[in-house]
Amino acid sequence: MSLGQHADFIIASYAVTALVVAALIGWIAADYAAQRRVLGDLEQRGVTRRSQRAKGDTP
Amino acid sequence: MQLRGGDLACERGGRLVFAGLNFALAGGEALVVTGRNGAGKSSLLRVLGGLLRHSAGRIELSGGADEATLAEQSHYLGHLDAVKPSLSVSENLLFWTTYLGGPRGAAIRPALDAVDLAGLADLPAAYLSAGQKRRLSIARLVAVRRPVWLLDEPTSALDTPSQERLAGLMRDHLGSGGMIVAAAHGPIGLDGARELRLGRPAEPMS
Amino acid sequence: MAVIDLANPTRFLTLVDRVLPWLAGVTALVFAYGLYRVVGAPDDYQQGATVKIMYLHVPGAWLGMMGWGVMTVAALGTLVWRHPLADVAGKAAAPIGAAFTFICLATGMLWGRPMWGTYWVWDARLTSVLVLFLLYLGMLALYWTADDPNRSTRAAAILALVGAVNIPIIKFSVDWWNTLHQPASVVRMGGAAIDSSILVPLLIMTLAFTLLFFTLHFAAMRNEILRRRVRSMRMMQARESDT
Amino acid sequence: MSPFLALLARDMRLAVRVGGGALMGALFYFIVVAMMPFAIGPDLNLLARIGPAILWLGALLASLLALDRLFATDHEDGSLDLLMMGAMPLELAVAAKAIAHWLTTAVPLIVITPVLGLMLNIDMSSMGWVALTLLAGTPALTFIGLIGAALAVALRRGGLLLAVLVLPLTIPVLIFGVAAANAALVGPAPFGPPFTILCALSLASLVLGPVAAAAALRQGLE
Repeated sequence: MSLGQHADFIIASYAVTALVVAALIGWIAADYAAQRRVLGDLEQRGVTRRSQRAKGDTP
Repeated sequence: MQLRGGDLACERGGRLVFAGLNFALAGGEALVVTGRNGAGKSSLLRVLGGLLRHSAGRIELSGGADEATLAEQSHYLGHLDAVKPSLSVSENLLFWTTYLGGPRGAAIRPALDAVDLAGLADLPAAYLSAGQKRRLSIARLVAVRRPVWLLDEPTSALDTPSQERLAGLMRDHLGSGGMIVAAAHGPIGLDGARELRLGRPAEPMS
Repeated sequence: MAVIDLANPTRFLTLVDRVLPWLAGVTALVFAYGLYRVVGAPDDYQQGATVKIMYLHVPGAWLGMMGWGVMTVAALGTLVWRHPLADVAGKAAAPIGAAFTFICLATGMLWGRPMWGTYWVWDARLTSVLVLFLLYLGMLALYWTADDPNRSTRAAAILALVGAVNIPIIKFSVDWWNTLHQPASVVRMGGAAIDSSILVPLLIMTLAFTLLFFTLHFAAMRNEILRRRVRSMRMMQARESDT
Repeated sequence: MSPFLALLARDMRLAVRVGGGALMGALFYFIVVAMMPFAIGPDLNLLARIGPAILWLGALLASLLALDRLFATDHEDGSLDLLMMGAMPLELAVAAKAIAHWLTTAVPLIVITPVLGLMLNIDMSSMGWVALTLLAGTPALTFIGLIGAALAVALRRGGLLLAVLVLPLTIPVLIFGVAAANAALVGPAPFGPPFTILCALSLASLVLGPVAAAAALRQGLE
C-alpha cells in the first residue's frame, strides 16, 4: 500500500482519531475506577442507601 | 491583655446605628451584646473585626502581639459560613487554617473532632446540612489560635448538642485567656458573661 | 416486560456488566476487519490516497449527528415519559458525540490541506459540523457548571430539543450564507457516485465506529449511574453522622 | 504553604471542579471568533488580514466577561470578610486570585489560539507570534478587569457594568496587541516596539490592578 505524496496527512488523521478514541476510553475507564473506589470506600464505612435498608432494589 | 472601646459610633448609609458606646474586656472575659433587631449588634462585631469603619471613637487592644492589628488577632464568625461546596470538608478547613496563619495540617484533625465532623472529612461540603456547615465554620476558630473571638449569633442553625459543644469550646477559649464578643438574642451557654445592651442612639443625626 | 426491566438502574447495571465485554469484543473485530478492508481499498482517481481519510471523516460526521439524535430521544424520555435512565443516557452521550464531531472536524482539516491547499475553508458542510460542535460544547458547559444533577437534567433536555429543532435551520442558513459567498475554485468533497470498492469499506468502518459509540455510551451510562449512587450515599452519610 | 499560595491553589481548584469557570473563557473565545466569518463572509484573504484583530477582540471580551464572578462568589458566601482578616495584605490576596484566574481562563484561551488561527487562514509560521502577543497582553486585561470586578462587588452590581467600566481602560492593550500581532504577520513595522509597550502595560497593571482593586473592596465595606 502506498499512501502517495500526502502520506503525512493520512497518518496524522489516523493518529488524531486514535488519540481521541484512546482519550475517551481512558477517561471512561478512569471515571469507572474512581466511582468504584469511592463506592467501596463508602460501603466500608457502613454507609447504606435507603433502598438497601428497605430491602428493595430501586434506588 | 485588654480590649477597650471608647465612645464608639457607627454610621451606615447615612443612618446612625449606634453612638457613645463604651466597653472594656480583659483576657478570659466574655461580652454578650444584646438588643433588638437593627440595634447594631452585627455592626459592632464588624467594626471590631475591621470589616466596617467606625465614624467616631477608638478601639484599643493592648497586651497582644504588638505588630498585629485587632483584625489579624480576631476570628469572625458571621452569618455566612465561608464554606465552598465543591471543596471537601478538610480542604475547606485546611485552606482557612493556612490562610489565617495557623499551624500546618496537624491542627485539622483535632479541630474537626472538636466539632464532631471528623467522620465527614473527605465529603464535599455541598452535602453538609446548614448546621454542619456552621460547625465546619466553627472548626476554624479551633484550628487557628487567635485571642479574640467575634461571634455573630453563633448558636443559630445549631442543634442542642452542638450548642453545648460550642459552649464548651468557648469556655476552653476563655480558660486559656482568650476573649469573646458575641451577639445573641438568647442565652449562649456562658455563665458570668458581661452584657452590653444596645438601644436606640440618643439623638438622630442632624 | 423488557422495557420496564431496563427502567430499573440496578438491573441495567447487571445488563451492562454482562453485555459490555461482548460488545467491546465485537467492536474490536469489526474494526480489525474494517481497517483491513481500508488498507486494501483502491485510491480515488481524483483525490489519490487521501481518500483514506474519508473512512474516519464520514463516520465522525455520522456519529456526531447520531449523538445529538440520542440526546434528543433521551430528552423526550426525560421530559415526556420521565424514564429514570433517560437523563443518564443523555448526559453520557454528550461528551462522546462531541469527541466524534471533533474527529470529523480534525480529519476534515487534515483532508482539506492537500485538497484545498489550506486547512480550513468555510465550506458549507464543514461549517455546519463546526456549529454542531459548538452546540456540543455548550451542552458540556451546561453539565459542567450545574453542580446539582436534578436541576441540570431538565435544562440539558430542553437545550437538546431546542438544538434538534434548530440544527436544520442552522444547516439551511449556513448553506445559504455559503452559496452567497461561494468562491469558484473550491473542490468539493464527495460529489460523484462512490465506487463499491470504496463504499463497502466505508460502510464497514461506519458500522465499527457506531459499535464503538454504543460501547462507550454503555460504559459512560454505567459511570453516571454509579456517580448518582455515590451522590445519594454521600447524602446519607452526611445525614447519618448527626443521628 | 504560604497564605498567598494557599489562596492561589484554592481558586485554581475551585475553577477546575464541577461548577467552576475554567475553560468557560476559552469556550466563549472559540465561539465568538467562530461567529465572525458568518458576519464578515468566508473570504479567506479578508479573514487573514483582519484575523489578529478578531482574535484580540475575542480574547478581550472573553477575559472581561469571565471576570464577573471573581469576587462576587467570595462576597456572597462570606469568604471575602475572612480574606480581609488575614495577616497578608489584601493587595496580595487580590493578586493571588487574579493570577489563579489568569492561569485557568487566559492560558487555555492562548492554547487554542493556533487552531482558531487556522480557521482565519493566518499563516501557521507566524501563529506562534500572535499567541505570544496574547500571552504578553492578557495579564494586562485580567489585572485591569480586576479593578472592575472589585468595583462591581463594592457597588453590588454585576454583569455588564464590569464591561462598561473596564472596556475603555483596555484600549491601549488592544491597540498595541493588534499592532504587535500585525507586525509579526505582515509587517512592515517592526515587532519589537509595540510588543515592548504591551509587556510594559502588563507589568504596570500587575502593580496597579491589585492596589486599586483592594482599595475598591475596602471602600465597599459596609
